[in-house]
Amino acid sequence: MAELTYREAVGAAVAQEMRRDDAVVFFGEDVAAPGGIYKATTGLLDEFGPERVKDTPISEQAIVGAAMGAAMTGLRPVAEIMYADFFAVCWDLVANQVAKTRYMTDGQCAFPLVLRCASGAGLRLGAQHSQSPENWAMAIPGLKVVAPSTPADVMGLLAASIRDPDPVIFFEQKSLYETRGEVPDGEHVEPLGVASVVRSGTDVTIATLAAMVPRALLAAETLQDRYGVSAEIIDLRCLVPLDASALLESVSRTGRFVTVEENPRLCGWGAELASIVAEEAFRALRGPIVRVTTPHIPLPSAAALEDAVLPGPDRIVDNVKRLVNLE
Amino acid sequence: MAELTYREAVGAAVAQEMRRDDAVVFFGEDVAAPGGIYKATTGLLDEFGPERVKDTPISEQAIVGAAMGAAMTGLRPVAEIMYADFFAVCWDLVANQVAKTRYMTDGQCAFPLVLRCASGAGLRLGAQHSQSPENWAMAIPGLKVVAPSTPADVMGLLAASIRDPDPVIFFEQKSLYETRGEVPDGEHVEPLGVASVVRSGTDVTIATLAAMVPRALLAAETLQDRYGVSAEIIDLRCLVPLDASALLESVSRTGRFVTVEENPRLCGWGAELASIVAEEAFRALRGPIVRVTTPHIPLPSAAALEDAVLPGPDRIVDNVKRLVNLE
Amino acid sequence: MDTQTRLKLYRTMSECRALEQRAYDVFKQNLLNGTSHLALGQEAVAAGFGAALRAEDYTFCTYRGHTHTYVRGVSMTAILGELMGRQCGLLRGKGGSMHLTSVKHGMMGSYAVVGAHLPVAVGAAWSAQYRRTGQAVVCFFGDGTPNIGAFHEALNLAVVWKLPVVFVCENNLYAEFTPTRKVTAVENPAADRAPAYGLEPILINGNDVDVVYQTAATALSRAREGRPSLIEAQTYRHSGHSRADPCKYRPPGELEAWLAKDPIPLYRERLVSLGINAADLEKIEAESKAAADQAMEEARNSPASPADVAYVDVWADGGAAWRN
Amino acid sequence: MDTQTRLKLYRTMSECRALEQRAYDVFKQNLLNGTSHLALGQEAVAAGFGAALRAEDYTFCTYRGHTHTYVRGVSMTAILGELMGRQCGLLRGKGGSMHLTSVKHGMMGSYAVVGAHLPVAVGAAWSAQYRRTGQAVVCFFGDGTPNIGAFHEALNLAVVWKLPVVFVCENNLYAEFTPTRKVTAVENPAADRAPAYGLEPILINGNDVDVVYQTAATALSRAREGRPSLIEAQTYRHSGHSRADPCKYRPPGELEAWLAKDPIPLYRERLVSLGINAADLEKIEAESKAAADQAMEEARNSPASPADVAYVDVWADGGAAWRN
Ligand SMILES: Cc1ncc(C[n+]2csc(CCOP(=O)(O)OP(=O)(O)O)c2C)c(N)n1
Ligand SMILES: Cc1ncc(C[n+]2csc(CCOP(=O)(O)OP(=O)(O)O)c2C)c(N)n1
Ligand SMILES: [Mg+2]
Ligand SMILES: [Mg+2]
Repeated sequence: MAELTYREAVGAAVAQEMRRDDAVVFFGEDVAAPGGIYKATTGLLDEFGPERVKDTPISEQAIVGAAMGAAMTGLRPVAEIMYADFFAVCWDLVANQVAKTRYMTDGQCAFPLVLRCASGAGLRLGAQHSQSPENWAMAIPGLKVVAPSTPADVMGLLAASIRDPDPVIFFEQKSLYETRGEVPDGEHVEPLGVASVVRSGTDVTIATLAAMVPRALLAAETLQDRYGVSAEIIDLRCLVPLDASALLESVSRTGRFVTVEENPRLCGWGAELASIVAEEAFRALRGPIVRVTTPHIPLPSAAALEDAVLPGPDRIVDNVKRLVNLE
Repeated sequence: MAELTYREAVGAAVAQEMRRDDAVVFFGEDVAAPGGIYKATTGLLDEFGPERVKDTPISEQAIVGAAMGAAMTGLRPVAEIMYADFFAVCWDLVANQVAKTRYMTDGQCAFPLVLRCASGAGLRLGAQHSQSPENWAMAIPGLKVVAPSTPADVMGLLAASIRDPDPVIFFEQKSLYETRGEVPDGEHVEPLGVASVVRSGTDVTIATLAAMVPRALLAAETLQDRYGVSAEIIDLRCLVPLDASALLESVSRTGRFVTVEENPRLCGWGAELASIVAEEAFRALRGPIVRVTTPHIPLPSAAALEDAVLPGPDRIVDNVKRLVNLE
Repeated sequence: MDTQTRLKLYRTMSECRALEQRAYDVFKQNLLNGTSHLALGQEAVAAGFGAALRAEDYTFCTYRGHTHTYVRGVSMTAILGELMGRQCGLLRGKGGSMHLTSVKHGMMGSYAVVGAHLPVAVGAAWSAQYRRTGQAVVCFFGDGTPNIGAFHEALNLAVVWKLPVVFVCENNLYAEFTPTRKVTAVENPAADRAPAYGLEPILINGNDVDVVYQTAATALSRAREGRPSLIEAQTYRHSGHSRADPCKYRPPGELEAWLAKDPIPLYRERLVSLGINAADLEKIEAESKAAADQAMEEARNSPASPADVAYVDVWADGGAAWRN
Repeated sequence: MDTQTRLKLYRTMSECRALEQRAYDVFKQNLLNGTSHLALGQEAVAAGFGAALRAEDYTFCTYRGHTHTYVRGVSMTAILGELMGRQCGLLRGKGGSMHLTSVKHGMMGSYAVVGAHLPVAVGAAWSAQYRRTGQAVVCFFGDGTPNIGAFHEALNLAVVWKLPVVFVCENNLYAEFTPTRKVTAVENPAADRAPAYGLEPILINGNDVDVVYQTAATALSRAREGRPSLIEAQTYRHSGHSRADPCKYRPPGELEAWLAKDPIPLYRERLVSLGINAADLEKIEAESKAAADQAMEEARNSPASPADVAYVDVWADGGAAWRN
């Protein structure tokens, strides 16, 4: 086991797959010579050369288009969209072209490509550089959606995403880049679509992902220590494919379901999970389904304001307490 | 009362507001001289002249940008994005700029603009000209979202949207353009954020909008006539602001909640509604919450295929039957 | 140019014409699913490029893509069947007229969002370059398209990366119902912009199939050397933008003037003046019509696509499941 | 140009320099919320345009917008306070350095998604034209920006609609850490593209404030006649792209060469050679520094923005409610 940062795990996964398969190419803005603005891909240009690792102009539509055209003709491109927010400037290519063309052509081509991005809040970058738009991607049939919380998952799931024959939108939570964790030695690949129970519990199931995982874990400690409430924390890791059975199994035991989402409230992924649980585990539910999200507002920049609006351990604890007492 | 088509109601609303307020301008691709590809805006150029009614190049980013810049400097632009699917080519302007700039600037400017579009399936136009992406807009804080089902609502809600001081995304379901209905004489404006109970019932609450409203009504007839189930149908009309209290009040009486959505399943607006009901009306629920949606697939083009995948009266009936029997 | 090539160009244009006429019948006979966009009058572009392309090259085109699909080798039956949503349809009804694609013929798709395919063509060209296959890419679009952002990004990247791609603007004067010159800052929407990407402006008569063929051949070999091109071919669509468009936006006399420049009679005259027997040409036309008629019959007789095809091939595993 | 204008230009450049130096201190002293992008070295562009604009005109700029905001009349305290997320901040911490906006000063926003503001500037110009106010719009952006689609769409529409807008590309050679020439098909990313929109190429020395001022004045009066312009001003940022960028991508000697072309000493020399007293200029510099120091003090002493401001002004009614 080596200890890597979340940031290093990104580069390690791309390098692992590039070594394994010549069809893997990597490109984006400032990713080659500069090694990425978060320095996640330093060294790739040196190791794999300028034909496989390329800097692009500020042209996100061209980047995604290039990935799509390359994927449908035999390559396995990995492209970086610098910030998740910038999917908005190339959303047609992502949501209308990449996602739908396999279906529209009756399965004539596959699109084995990965679009990775820096996502989420925590760096006080304001409303246009801090979004967590996993739900934008989840809403589009034809896209797989991955959002890891640990270095090991970054490595294993990014490798799997690169090997996957379908388009994957890979969300790296930027406030986690400096976090460290053990990563298995040797080739590391984890299957997509398997959630991880990061803490077992009996009173409430909390589904979450990425930077909200450590916050939910902190909340679980408090809930246990102060209130004797035993929370099971599920790190979803993937939203598509979704490990619905892990959720349903957990709720069937705990009888209570809470989501913790970084995105603004409306149509967040938690709503989808809530609707699955409300349909399929209704009889197991002992109380309302509660969603803890950023309120339905753009994100403010200042540290004090950003901290106030994002879900934190306290808000999670309060909501779970409210849920438990409600009965 | 005059009888108008849904299509005519669009033009009538824009004309009504342009007569009333010189600050209202209207523009888009093929909307002026040609009167719109669905002929919804024929006659506006003749009445209001080329300074107020303008054809644009195929430049959706420029269209939305122009609307934004005009709105923040004193105009009330109404712009057409020809198909709702094409919001994807200008999504940054819509979701990152128009929606968030008021908040980011601490309220220094307002954005009284309307982006109207032809949305939805029914015309066999395939995966890129048939989407119902109300949920894309609903997910973005700072956007109001309107999706009418009748000519009277088109007229009243489009007028209200034009007068509204905030950005409104106005979805016109294109298969409804030829439908007819009574529209009140004289100035007609209806408030945003008020749902309409289009059929009262006691056994189940069905929330829906746009082209799914007539289908839900047909289903309700069958449910009543064949199975003695009394369905209450709520035409949401607006998703933001959302008339949550109308929903909750209805569910408190019926104890059952179903959504009927044209969009593909994941993160549809129905998921948000389901999560609200599962949190706030949990104690009233007598059974699971059920969502009837298009499956999570892109839309096929052929008539037989499109008809197979869209929610229709039969599928609604089956789901409600299942829900009622489940107890 | 040798006679054989010329006869082939003539035959292809005739076939394209006959195909588009039958496609119009699909609409008139109420057999059309959704919409369709005909290229009647623009056949010289499809035929000229079709003849210059190698089998392994890639084509990307728009919703106005029946003829571009046909010239790559796709059968008329598969095309007409797709318009009708039949089992014999190229995409079994899942795409419709606007999305004709046949990967095995190098026809990498018809794209229905204006401009979207230009960046995708760049990607395919990059892949060809990377894989050193010698393949080239041709990407067709209309005169309204150079005003959209994706055009601009694609052209720049293609030049920066020195890709084997030829961009072809078919300037038929209109974007839907709006004359392109009314909404465009320059006179020739593509050619006048070539220098903005360090490219030479190439403005050709898109109704002269010899010119198209030769321009295509030159551009394709330049592409294979890593030098992309942007070609503007001036032409005209005889039909409406789509379906039942009555073309009220046309100034009087415009259609007639362009009918006088119809690429097919124009080429027939040239071939006759070059000594080719008029009867041979009439035979080609008759055969083209017969082929299209037969395809029309076949497509009509093909059953509607069964509903279960709607639920497959979202994912590469063939399925549509998003959860376990 | 009269001495008063020149002294004003000198003063503005000095103040911008002092402001940016304090802004860098905000970062170094760990008082920065998020990121900031300095325009050290580029002050002549902001000062030249600032002096040529009328009070009622509109400015649109990028995340590199401290100086463009300052020259429209916004206080240094409000700018520095915003960087620190303080109550005195221009946006009370809701926008941060990247979104400085002051509508009452005609500063219509700093935009953080590359290219997004160009279409918005078009809309403001259209509004000015429609309302017949005689206002003009200036829209600033960098050399990496002409490669994004929004640039292209905005330029075309501005020309087609004959709008009162001046687009200004500040070419500082880099887009973040990538030399723009490596990813751009033409040498001068904006000027070489002006003809693609029917515009005359305008390439100026962006470090010569007299040139900037005069070019701005000409372009603004042309704009008011309905003739838009695209100007490329060649300049250089002395500092990194943002925050702590060590600028490893710079070839040796490049920074030094540009420091020798620093707009402020350059202009100081010119003014002295025109007979202005060096002591007067030093006084201006001292006053500029003092003003920036005082603003820094004020901003530091301002309390952090209270959390409740985070929940207001999503909507025009001042609130954030999305439901009843
Ligand atoms: C982004 C986008 N905007 C608008 C449309 C609607 N639309 C379809 S075809 C068309 C006109 C295209 O004109 P042109 O590029 O000249 O091609 P032509 O149809 O003449 O072949 C428009 C505006 C679209 N499909 N995509
Ligand atoms: C659409 C988009 N892509 C990428 C970025 C990230 N980004 C921020 S600044 C920048 C470089 C811009 O360079 P330039 O236009 O030359 O302006 P400068 O920073 O030099 O003033 C990039 C790529 C962004 N903000 N928006
Ligand atoms: Mg055209
Ligand atoms: Mg730059």
